[in-house]
Amino acid sequence: MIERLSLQQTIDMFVYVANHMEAVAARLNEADQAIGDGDHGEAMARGWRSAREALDSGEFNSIGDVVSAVGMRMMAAMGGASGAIFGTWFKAGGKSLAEDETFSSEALIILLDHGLEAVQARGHANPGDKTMVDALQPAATAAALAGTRPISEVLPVVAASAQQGADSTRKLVARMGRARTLGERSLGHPDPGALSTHLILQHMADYVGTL
Amino acid sequence: MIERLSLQQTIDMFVYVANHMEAVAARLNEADQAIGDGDHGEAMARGWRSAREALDSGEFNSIGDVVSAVGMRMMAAMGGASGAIFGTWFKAGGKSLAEDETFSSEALIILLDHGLEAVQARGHANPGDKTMVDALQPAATAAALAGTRPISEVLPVVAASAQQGADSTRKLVARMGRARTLGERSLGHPDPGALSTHLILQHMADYVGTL
Amino acid sequence: MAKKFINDPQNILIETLEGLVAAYHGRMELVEGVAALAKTEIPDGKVALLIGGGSGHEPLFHGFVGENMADGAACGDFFTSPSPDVILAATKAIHRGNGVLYVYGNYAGDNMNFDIAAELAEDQNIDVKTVRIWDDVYSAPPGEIEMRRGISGDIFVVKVAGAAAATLKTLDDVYRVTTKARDNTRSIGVAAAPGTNPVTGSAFFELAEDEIEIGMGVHGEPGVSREKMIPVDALVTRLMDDILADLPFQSGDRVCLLINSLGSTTVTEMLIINRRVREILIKRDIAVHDTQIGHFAGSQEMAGFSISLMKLDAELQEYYDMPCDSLGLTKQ
Amino acid sequence: MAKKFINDPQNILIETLEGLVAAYHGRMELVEGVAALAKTEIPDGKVALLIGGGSGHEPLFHGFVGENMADGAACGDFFTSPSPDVILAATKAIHRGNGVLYVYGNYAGDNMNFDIAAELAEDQNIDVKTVRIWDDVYSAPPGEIEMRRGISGDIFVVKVAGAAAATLKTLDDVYRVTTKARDNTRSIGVAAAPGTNPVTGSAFFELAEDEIEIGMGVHGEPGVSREKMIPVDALVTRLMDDILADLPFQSGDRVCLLINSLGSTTVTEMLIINRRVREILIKRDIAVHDTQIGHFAGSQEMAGFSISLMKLDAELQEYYDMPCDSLGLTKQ
Ligand SMILES: Nc1ncnc2c1ncn2[C@@H]1O[C@H](COP(=O)(O)OP(=O)(O)O)[C@@H](O)[C@H]1O
Ligand SMILES: Nc1ncnc2c1ncn2[C@@H]1O[C@H](COP(=O)(O)OP(=O)(O)O)[C@@H](O)[C@H]1O
Ligand SMILES: [Mg+2]
Ligand SMILES: [Mg+2]
Ligand SMILES: [Mg+2]
Ligand SMILES: [Mg+2]
Repeated sequence: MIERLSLQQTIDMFVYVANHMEAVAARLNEADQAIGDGDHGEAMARGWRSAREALDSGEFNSIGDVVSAVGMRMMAAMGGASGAIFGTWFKAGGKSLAEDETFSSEALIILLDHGLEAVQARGHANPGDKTMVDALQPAATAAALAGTRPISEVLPVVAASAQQGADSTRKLVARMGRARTLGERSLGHPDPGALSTHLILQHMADYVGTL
Repeated sequence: MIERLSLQQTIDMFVYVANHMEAVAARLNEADQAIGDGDHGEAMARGWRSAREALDSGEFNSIGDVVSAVGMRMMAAMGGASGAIFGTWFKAGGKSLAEDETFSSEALIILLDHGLEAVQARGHANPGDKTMVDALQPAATAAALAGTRPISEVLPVVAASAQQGADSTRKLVARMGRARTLGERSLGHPDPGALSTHLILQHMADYVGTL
Repeated sequence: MAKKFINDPQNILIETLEGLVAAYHGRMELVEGVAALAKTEIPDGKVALLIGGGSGHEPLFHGFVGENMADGAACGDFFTSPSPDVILAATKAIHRGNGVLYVYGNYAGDNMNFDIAAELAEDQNIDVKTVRIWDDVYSAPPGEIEMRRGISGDIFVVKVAGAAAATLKTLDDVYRVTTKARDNTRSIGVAAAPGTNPVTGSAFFELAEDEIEIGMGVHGEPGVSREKMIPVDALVTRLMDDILADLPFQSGDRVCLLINSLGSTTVTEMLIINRRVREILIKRDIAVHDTQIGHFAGSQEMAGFSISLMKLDAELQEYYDMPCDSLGLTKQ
Repeated sequence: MAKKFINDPQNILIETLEGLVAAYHGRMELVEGVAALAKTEIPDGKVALLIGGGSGHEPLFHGFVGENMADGAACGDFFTSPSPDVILAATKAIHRGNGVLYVYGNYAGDNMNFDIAAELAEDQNIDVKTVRIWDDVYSAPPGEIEMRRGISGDIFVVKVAGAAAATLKTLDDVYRVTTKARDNTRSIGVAAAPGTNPVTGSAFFELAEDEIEIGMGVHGEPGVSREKMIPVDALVTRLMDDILADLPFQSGDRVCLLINSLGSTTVTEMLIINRRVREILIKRDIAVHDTQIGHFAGSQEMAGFSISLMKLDAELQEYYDMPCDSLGLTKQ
């Protein structure tokens, strides 16, 4: 049972995520091929590769610094809708955590809550529009419900909620992004950004599981 | 045995040629595909179709008029190398026969001789360059040798010489026209214009055979 | 997999931009450190025009930087919008103290990235205004025009914006004229065969031997219907019905006409298309002020074409008629 | 079989020409009864410039009629030279009492048909002179330059001829300048995939998945060698070695550069090619005065490109720099 992560562990956690996100690129590309332009895995890989460079070389004074660095690198390296959306998530989360020196469940709640808010302000997607919001929003809710339990207990629950959310996008008709023009034809396919939202949270949980 | 053709028979002969040249278009296209751009049959068909229109509707005072009309129509309707070459053949031949009212072996000699001369002046091809000259030249020689025998005897001999000439182009490396750039690769394929030269003369002979 | 004349696929964008800069003979340069271009001579106090978007549609967008055209371009990776830092760097490179107009196609990725850049620019006291181009009639119904994509109508909007930005004194005025050009422009497109992604080598989509897709987007986004190939006159008749009804364009209107190849569709075909378009416009009593035919906004070697119309008033015509010089469009 | 946006294949040429005339807004018209075009306003006493050739290479040739470009074009069927009557009718339509210069690509069919027309024109007291373009380095050795084909170098020669014919007073002078432009122009090309004949629907030739043909002509005439596809920088290096050695172009020379798509090769690819061409020219100390990149002389949707260089002297540069306006080339 791990209550909270140190600054170094937080860095290590995102390095772990970065390594694993590169490995799932083909799967995410495939998902994006079905209802988008097939580059989401490539974009994620590019973003996390760049984030890892920052994590490897940077000096960080708070976990907010770490999260912001991830967000800034994703935004700069990815381009496209997902660069803006995922970059916004982590940049907004990092800004709110600029004073924190450990990654606790409270920090996770803030990362998800403030991130979600910023993502929705930027992209105007609501739950049900078939975007990553359909994974991020249930994750944020689950984190809030799990409250102040240790990070090693909260993260798996949050990841599971994100997975459920991502799964649920199969039944949605896209109303945002490239998939919108597909209309009914988007049914049956999950949203790629929702998949990667789950995978990011899943790998965060997995990392904590290795400790 | 037919000594010479009347004006009407001369017209009918070229109508007969026109009808039959359209029918061999695919074969000539194929030959041109091997060493040219694959349109020789198309061009011949276009030229003879137009010639037949002129033959069907025109007023003719001499066999030269008939032959000239064929040449003018071929030149105008075909374009390309063959329009210029075959048009030149018949225009030059027609000009030299402007006074003749029947198509005799003498007329044939003139058609081939003066035609060949004009074709060579226009296109600068010599025997052995792998062009229609390699069929027209032996045809002209054969006609001159057959001399004043009846047209029904001379035409088959002339056609056979043209055929031999056309056949012989298989063994030649092209030095003129589109096939030139092929060099050695033109070996083994007959020259399409030589084939049609033979076919024109062959159909003239065949027509006379039907009388 | 189409054989492409490229080197390492990862270097396509930077090599494209270097090739473009070379073609401009000193009139354009790379913005340090990012995939963006700027004209070398932009007068102080000029309202600056920045365009941009994903690459792979060349000459769109970066080929429309030039004299009386855009001052700079922010370039994304293949079919991907540029990121905010690229856009911001380009903004700073062309800003001359009098604001910057962003003009680009209306795609979620571009919208968000340019918006973020605009906010960052405002933080640095650079005035930014934005005109998103949404000319693609088939991509959303008229009531949801802000959901439509930008396609070859981009060229008309950038042309007018470039002339206005070279002439007018304030960002607000350039914005107003550009918005009018956007609002007066409509396009329709059709695809017959996919292009291939030069990075991955795979085709964008599949279409049967005898099928075309009406309204397909320039990244392979689906259109309104998949149909059997028909003679082009009949196809154009149907497309023109739809574009003319949309603005709507009406009897007595005066328009600029653009016929664009999506890639492998030839000038021969575009001329045949133009013939039919003009027959139809004559019948509808719509006058054509100018015609542009060529490769303006492609999708690699996709087979297909798009038709764009911009309805003119005296002001738009004045800016349209100004000479311009760029890789993608030159007018005397 | 490529899906083409056409109607009855038999009507391609006439519909193309009608579409072209429509795009010129009254500045060009069809010559009565034949497949030929003429500008509507040609001043009396002007030396007239007639270009022409087979169709299917659009915008070459008829797309280069225009202001300070050709006065008329004689158009043949698909990949077939025009016949003498078409050429003669076009000649008469543009003749203004001061002679007509024929400029066209050096192909047996074109040569003979234009020569016949020239003789017929002389019979009618029209002075004609002829410049045949033979820029394709790979189509014959330097010693047999008159056997070479005309490819995209046509554009430079027609550009200079058009400017000279708009300026100079005598056919002899226009002929002299045009001949110099021709003699100073060299091109090289490479094909990666065939186009299809829109009339028959069949491909022009076959090439394996990983093969290219160096020097292939624009009708599919064979080139110098069939090779494996290699990265484009290496390919361009080899092509540039051959073109530079041919004239030869030398250190200190000043050239115009044209990079031409044969059809489906994209602007993206041409920009990458341009980047490498310029690297090489810089290394050789050859200055580039102007760069043209686009679809100038195609072979339907053939994949491939050609590079043309014209070496300038003061006189050629003067004519090259004159503004011009046509479908295929517009210069400010
Ligand atoms: N407005 C939006 N709000 C939230 N998420 C969005 C929005 N637009 C797109 N996305 C997310 O981005 C994902 C697509 O990312 P990606 O394929 O990398 O970008 P692009 O669409 O530019 O190719 C979608 O699956 C979706 O989850
Ligand atoms: N200079 C020439 N002299 C004589 N015949 C020629 C010459 N050039 C071409 N030909 C003939 O024309 C034929 C090709 O005709 P065709 O395919 O219709 O024209 P194109 O070569 O313009 O496509 C050749 O097979 C050859 O017999
Ligand atoms: Mg995508
Ligand atoms: Mg042929
Ligand atoms: Mg994308
Ligand atoms: Mg031919």
